[in-house]
Amino acid sequence: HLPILQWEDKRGLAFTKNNLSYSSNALVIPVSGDYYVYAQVTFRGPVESGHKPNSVTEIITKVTDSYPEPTQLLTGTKTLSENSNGWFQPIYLGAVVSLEVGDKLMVNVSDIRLVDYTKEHKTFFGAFLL
Amino acid sequence: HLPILQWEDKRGLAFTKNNLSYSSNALVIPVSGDYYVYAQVTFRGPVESGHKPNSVTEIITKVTDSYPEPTQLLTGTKTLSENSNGWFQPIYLGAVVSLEVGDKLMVNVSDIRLVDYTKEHKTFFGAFLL
Amino acid sequence: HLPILQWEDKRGLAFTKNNLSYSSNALVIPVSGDYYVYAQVTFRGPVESGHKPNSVTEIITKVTDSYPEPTQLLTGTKTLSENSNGWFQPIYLGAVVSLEVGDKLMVNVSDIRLVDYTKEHKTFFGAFLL
Amino acid sequence: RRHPAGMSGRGSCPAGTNWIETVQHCCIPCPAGTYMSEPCASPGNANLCRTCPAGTFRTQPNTLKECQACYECDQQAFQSVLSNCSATSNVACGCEPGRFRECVDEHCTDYSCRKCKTCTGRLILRPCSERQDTLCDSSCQPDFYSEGDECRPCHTNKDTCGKECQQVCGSNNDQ
Amino acid sequence: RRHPAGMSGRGSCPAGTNWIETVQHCCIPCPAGTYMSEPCASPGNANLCRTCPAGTFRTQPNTLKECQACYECDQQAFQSVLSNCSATSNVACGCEPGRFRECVDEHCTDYSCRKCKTCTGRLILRPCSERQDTLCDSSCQPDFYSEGDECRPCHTNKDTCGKECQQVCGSNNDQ
Repeated sequence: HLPILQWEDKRGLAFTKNNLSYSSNALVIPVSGDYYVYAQVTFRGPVESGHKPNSVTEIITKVTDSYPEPTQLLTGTKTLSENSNGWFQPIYLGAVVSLEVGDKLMVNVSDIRLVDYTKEHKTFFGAFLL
Repeated sequence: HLPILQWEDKRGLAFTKNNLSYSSNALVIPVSGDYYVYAQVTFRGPVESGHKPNSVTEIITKVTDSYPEPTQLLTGTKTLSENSNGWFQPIYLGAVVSLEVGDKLMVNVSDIRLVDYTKEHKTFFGAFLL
Repeated sequence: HLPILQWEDKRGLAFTKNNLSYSSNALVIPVSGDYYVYAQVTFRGPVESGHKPNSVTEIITKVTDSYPEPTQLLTGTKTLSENSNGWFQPIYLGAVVSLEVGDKLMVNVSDIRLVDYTKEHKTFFGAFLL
Repeated sequence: RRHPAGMSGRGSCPAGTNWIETVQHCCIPCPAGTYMSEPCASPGNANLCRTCPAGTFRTQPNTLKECQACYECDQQAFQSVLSNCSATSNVACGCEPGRFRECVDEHCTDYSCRKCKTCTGRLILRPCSERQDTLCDSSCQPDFYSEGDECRPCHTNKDTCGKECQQVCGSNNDQ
Repeated sequence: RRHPAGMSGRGSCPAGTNWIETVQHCCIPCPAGTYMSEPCASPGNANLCRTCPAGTFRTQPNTLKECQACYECDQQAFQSVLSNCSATSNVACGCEPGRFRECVDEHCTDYSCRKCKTCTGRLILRPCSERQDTLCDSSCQPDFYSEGDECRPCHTNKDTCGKECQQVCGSNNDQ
């Protein structure tokens, strides 16, 4: 599977409330219902000189006790045409999904080295019950 | 007008409820109010070799009995700089709009051949009442 | 600081209600709580021939009486690989933020000359209380 | 509060059963190819399972209320169906004959189907396959001369036979 | 309703105090490096302020309920820490030695750290700095000849000494 992002859930702009909790890299759903789930990942490069990726992908996935495999809920894939010098590429995803209590939401990326984790307002992840 | 996308409204992650219904390619608004409307279309290419598009466009439109022409609510237009080999380009749109009962929401695209319809988590469309 | 965008708040698709008001380029928060805040800016070029930007940035900022400096809430930065002829680049941002009554929300951009303000459905800004 | 057999708090069901929130007890999951239409009435029993409707599938035993939507092969982008979607397996896609998969990232979740190289005037060292382009010999075959990165046949264009062509094809013309 | 001293409607607090919505009166802001854990009990007094937890900061006096999260330097993209985050100041980042900031826009809020040019065979007019690449002399130093936009040393490759090289290095070979 694709690498899973870790998140800050307390400091700065980050917060969790109404028992929507964050544990082991996942938002844990406290009550069944329809949620608007969203995430933005800012990708940036280059990292090591050799490594020249030609695309970036962000996927919001659901893990549930009722099924042994993760389910891909939302996916953003963008090919990169930037040349060698510095590049930035944000991908925003958001939609309504039906979730059950105990379901876990995570964000996977194609290459964790390309994620800009330096500023909380560039890469973020959240959900709210409708 | 630009081609209108067709949508799956029952199988997999797709669902409609609270009498927000889907018929002839449109979401039909059951009760007047402010809705958060959103859609993502993943575009991809190349398709036939000859056809080299230089941009892709996604538009969420409203059709209403009270006006003979569709109204463009949200538009995302992106020029393509990718060269000949495979490219992917997602466009996400979302905003609050005031809608009347009976209004129909649709998604138009600049070129239907460039739409990646292969996976439900790459191209999606929805709305919820605030 | 980066230039601040001005918005239309009455005509066409624009509206404010539930005393979420708009004054001097900012949405003013009427009641403390968690809001889903969003904005899309469509950037386009080229403008003057000489000016060849290599990136565009959109930032949603918060100004509050309780702190003398603006706080960056959401940021989208995209490098441009398009060559000289016409280009379009939409950036959408949206997330849940905790706001206090009286807080002001604004949208800053890296270069105001690159903003496509011509159509209300291409560049838009809004918020709703959860 | 001791739990009667089969009845246990969230997440601590006996092996081979899943906790069902709506009925607050554990049930035996539905087999692959089906979904849970109704949870078991009493703890530890089987659910009412229904076959996944056409166009959907479940590869694993589950207690889900719907099946996953099948992917579709991107025929417009020269993909072909290797195996159709069934109740227990997603569709499998590949590239049309004469094309190979050019992966967009290491995991090759997304790929485009590019035309295989034709080794005109060269030996084929490795034929085109689903995953790799044709590998052509770097040098031209007899009766061909190289121009740029192409191998051109000798006999066809006597008049435009430049230096390179003379060198290779020259001897043939004398016969 | 006349407001008692210190008590005034939203936005019209006496100088040096901020309106606190939750208690509907004005309080003296918490100093930089702290946040407002509890607003002042009676108008015009100081709040209960707590130091910003590790990894957060406030550069200004404030009546906010949390501190701002520190940025991080992008070590994977060759950035280095110029000064660590403290309770009163955000982290400051620069480029690793041998690299300079290539700004993504005029405000240089985002930048990538590119390798400094090495002026092999040329004079360094201006050394590489945090903000600017090395500036090399356009002409080659003595004992070097120019090929494309590079300066090559004379002595090393006598055999491949083309026309350009002969002109510059030729005289040396006769000695």
